[in-house]
Amino acid sequence: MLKKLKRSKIKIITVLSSLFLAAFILVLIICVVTHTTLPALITSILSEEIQFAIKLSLTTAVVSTVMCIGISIPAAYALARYDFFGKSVVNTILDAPLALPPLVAGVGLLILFGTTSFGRGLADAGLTFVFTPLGIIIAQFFVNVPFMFRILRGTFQSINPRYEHVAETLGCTEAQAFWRVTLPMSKNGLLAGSIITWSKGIGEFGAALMVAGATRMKTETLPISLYLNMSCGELNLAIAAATILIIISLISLFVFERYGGFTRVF
Amino acid sequence: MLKKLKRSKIKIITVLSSLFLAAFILVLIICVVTHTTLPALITSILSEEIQFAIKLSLTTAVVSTVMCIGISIPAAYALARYDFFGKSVVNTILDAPLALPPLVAGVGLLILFGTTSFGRGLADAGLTFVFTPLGIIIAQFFVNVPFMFRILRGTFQSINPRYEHVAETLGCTEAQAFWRVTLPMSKNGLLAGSIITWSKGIGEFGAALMVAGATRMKTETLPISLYLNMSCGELNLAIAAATILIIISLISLFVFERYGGFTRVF
Amino acid sequence: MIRIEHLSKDLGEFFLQDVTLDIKNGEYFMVLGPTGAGKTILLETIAGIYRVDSGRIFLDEQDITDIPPRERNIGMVYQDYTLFPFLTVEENIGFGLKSRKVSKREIKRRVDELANLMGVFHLLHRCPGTLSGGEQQRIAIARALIMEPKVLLLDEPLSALDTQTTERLRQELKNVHSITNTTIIHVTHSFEEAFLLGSRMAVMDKGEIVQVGTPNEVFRKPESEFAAEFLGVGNLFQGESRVDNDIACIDVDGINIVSATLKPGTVHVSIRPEDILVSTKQIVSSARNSFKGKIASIVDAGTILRIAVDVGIDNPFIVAITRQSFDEMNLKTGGEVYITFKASAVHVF
Amino acid sequence: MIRIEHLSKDLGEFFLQDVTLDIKNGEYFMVLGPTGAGKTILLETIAGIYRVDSGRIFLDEQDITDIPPRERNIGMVYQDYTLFPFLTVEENIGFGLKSRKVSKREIKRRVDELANLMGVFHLLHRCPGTLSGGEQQRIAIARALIMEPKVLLLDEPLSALDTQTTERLRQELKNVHSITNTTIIHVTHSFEEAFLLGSRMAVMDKGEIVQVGTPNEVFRKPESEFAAEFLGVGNLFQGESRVDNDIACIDVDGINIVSATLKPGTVHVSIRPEDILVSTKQIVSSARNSFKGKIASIVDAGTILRIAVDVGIDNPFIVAITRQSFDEMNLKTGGEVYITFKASAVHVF
Repeated sequence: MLKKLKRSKIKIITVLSSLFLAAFILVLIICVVTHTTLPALITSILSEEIQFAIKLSLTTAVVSTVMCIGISIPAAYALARYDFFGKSVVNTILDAPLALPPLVAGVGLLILFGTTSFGRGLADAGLTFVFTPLGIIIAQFFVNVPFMFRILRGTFQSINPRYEHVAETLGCTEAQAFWRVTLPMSKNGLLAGSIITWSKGIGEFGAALMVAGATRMKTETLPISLYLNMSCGELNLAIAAATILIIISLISLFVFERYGGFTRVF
Repeated sequence: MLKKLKRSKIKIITVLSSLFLAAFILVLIICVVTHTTLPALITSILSEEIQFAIKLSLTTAVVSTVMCIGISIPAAYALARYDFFGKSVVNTILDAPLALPPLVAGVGLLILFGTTSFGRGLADAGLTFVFTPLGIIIAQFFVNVPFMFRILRGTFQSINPRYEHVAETLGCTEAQAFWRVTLPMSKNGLLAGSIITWSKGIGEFGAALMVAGATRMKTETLPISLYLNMSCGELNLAIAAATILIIISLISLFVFERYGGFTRVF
Repeated sequence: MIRIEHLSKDLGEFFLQDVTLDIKNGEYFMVLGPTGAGKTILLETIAGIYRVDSGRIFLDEQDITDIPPRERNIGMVYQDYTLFPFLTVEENIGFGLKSRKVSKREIKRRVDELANLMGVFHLLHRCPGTLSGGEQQRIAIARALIMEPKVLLLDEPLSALDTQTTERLRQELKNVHSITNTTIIHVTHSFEEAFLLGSRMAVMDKGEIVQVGTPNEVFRKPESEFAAEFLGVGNLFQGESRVDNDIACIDVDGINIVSATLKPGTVHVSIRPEDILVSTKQIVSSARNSFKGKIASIVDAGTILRIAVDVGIDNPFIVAITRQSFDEMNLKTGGEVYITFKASAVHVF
Repeated sequence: MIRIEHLSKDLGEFFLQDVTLDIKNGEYFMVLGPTGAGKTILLETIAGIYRVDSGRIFLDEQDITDIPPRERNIGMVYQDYTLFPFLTVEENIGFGLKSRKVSKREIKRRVDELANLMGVFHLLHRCPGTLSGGEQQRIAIARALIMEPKVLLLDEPLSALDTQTTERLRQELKNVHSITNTTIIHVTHSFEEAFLLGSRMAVMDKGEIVQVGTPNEVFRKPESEFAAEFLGVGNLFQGESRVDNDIACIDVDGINIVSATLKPGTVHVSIRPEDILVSTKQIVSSARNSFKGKIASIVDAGTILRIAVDVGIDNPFIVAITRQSFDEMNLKTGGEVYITFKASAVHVF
């Protein structure tokens, strides 16, 4: 028995490392959710401010997710199915927001929509992004679109184009073949991609902060609310926002992994 | 020719979508780096404040990356090679920081190190995390460790354990076999993981802001500098910080993809 | 009916080179070739999935080279079935009629009809993922047939199935052909399949058609070394098999060949030239087949000689013997010899 | 020298069940079995990579069941070479000595020596990734041999190589064995290999040892249906081959067997029982081999009968014939018959 222990020393050490890391993460999450009492938490969650933040977060995240889906489906399809000039350059550029700090993306959006004639034109047309909920949406969109794109590209690549070929011999146009065959077959990937994009949208802070600012009851999403309330010591409200964010992110992670999302991202 | 065009309508639409998305990203990056003049940019970069931010960012990111490597190597090895009770639970917990908003992670760290007896104990021992550069390091570590872990787990899984077996018959202990065979064979994965962890560490904002705060010339990393200078209208300094961040992130992305990092992450 | 003129298409790994073919109305046309010969891409180009690089395709004298697949009325069945996994069998078969906006009732009627024809009626409410290969292939064929295509393209439809299912489906393909009278182009790498099903066949190699003709012609007179090699030139006959007392006796043009394969009815018989003995005197041995004949021709192929022995049936037996044997036995064209082979050497299909 | 007693190990897909073996000093011991028989896991358990579930392993009377691989002094060579890709050939071969903290000069000397023995001296500065399979396997063997192991374990060392390389490496393995006199346990699924290299062999199936003996014993007297089936019981002889005028003449205990395989020297010969004709009179035919003999025994196996014909050499020929032939020819034990087979039916190795 002693010999057995001795021989599996490396196993013991490495397994303990992984347990230690898992414990650290777990303790941290527990720290946050137990930092206030349950009644205080419920009162905070029901407060007008947190209610506003929840609604704003949910709606902006839904809209930005829909935008991500809308542009990612055709873009991912193009890169999964067709060869065209500049394809690899496009692929690389679409990866860039993955590496770019969200704060920098936010500054970029602020400059683009706040200082250029393009931005002023949009503002004149009624689309003001700077310091408005619209800005939150565009920030979430920009930071999350590469995730959606990569998941869908992987999904489309995994579908044999012969299904579309057969559909075309059965009376479909190319567009109908995509709509009636490829899209239903991409259901899981689309679901996994949507949930992670939505969840990441809700958690988005840096980019949204730059473009939309942190104005109470105006551009106050859950992360912004967490930030504002931490800053001014409203701990109960801050913990309420954090708890909701934790619940949302853990549920989405669970759904995402269930639909095999990670295998499709990269 | 007309017929040809008609038939490839779907190709044209989808390729245009991808080009549009790529153009959007490109324009945004260009917006940032061209927002100031080159002389002003150089002056700003050479300013004491930006120089401090660069140094602080580089050092904190290097330290946090080393910490990520240090814990991820044994943890990833355990999950790649061994079966143990609770393995799948550990795997899921280690994924959690991927979904958790960095701001929430920062609040968790703040509570853990700032309010618990564990944190006070560390502070008494000289390890103060709250509002210090140490806090920046722990924030970067927490947010980035799952990336490093996933990359290394994938790398170790791709190495046939027979290499270790042979090394053991050639006089190595298990630890030596790992050190002399598995680790050299993981070189590319380790390099890709380190560069992306380092780059993401440099760009980390939300978590660091919560734990370490935004104190000029004290906890002022590049993203914090960008944030502070945007807030008080020092546009030249802000653009300088943003430009450096863009350069770092794009170079790391390039190196990362070159070493096949993405194929190992998930 | 289908006329293909100088068709070329390059997809990198696979390609077609100057393919010209003429397929008649109602024909069961086989395309035989090894993996990578370009058989699938030929079908896909006929179906309209790829645009041609050059050449023309005509269907009933109409130039269809540039019209999209949905307007060609050509059905396609792939080797891997490609049933839509998210639809039931019923919805799979009715998929094409839905594209044509046929009424629900009419779709139901036609689906039932086709499902009956292909023997998958009891599966209509199942999902394709849970079905066997043979069932999936039947459904894929029904799904194509419901469109009443002028031409049905089959891409190695039997190659992923086990032997028993293959035999049953072969018979069903024959039936489908005779019932619907649809022109069928069937791609395969199995010589047996080409022989059993095809009224005519083409041999493909490296993107080119190397020979076209009836299976018998192609087999008897391969026009290229590739065809000869690929077809494994040997002794092939057709006959009537009677199974009796654990042995099959096959009547081929009046002579009786005994085989260990117990398959009754009209069959094909092949015997490898290396498996036949030649002797100048009758042999009494354990070998069950022995025939007297005349040497019709002798072909010297180096260390091996190929001797054609006419035993009074339509085609001579080909026998391969070593030079030493040849020299020792002093064989000459026109000389009388006996050929002998064991029942186990007789391959029946 | 190596004694394995009641060894069991369950790894899920692969397992060992109550394996008992006794391997002598300096023996070249073969382990033969189909894929999944547990051959690799047997070697790995002997090497100490897996801990046993139950049973004991002794090396030179010392119980090594619980000591780690590095203290066992047993070398292991895997089928896929597992050379360390980040080291040069020289560093690969010297890897083990570095673990033992041998001086650099001594390492260099020993590496050169082993590289010379295995004929890879010219490759010392190359990286393994660029080398052929045969070269990599030689290096893997050198890397194991440099440790002067008491036992060398070879896990299908020749199965990933082409025929020519296989033959050369077989010869080299023989040489290595006779030069170093290391005990070798060599796992294979090739019967030929077991016959050519092994002084003794074990047959494995489903994690169990089903038979142990000299290759000749195992082949002549398979003790289970599995062994008989797997070894393809038939006619196997050893003889001296002379190649003359495009034909090989093999002297087996005084009779001459003619073969189309032109391999001179001491060879093994096998002929499938189905390829041999039996007749009551001498046959004059294209078949190059014909011998007179007496029926030693008749075994009835249903529709097929196996007849042993003694032609005056050590082992009888086994001939398989159908029941019909048997009945017609009226064969009886002790009866005089002729056996005939073609030169192309003679498999030489």
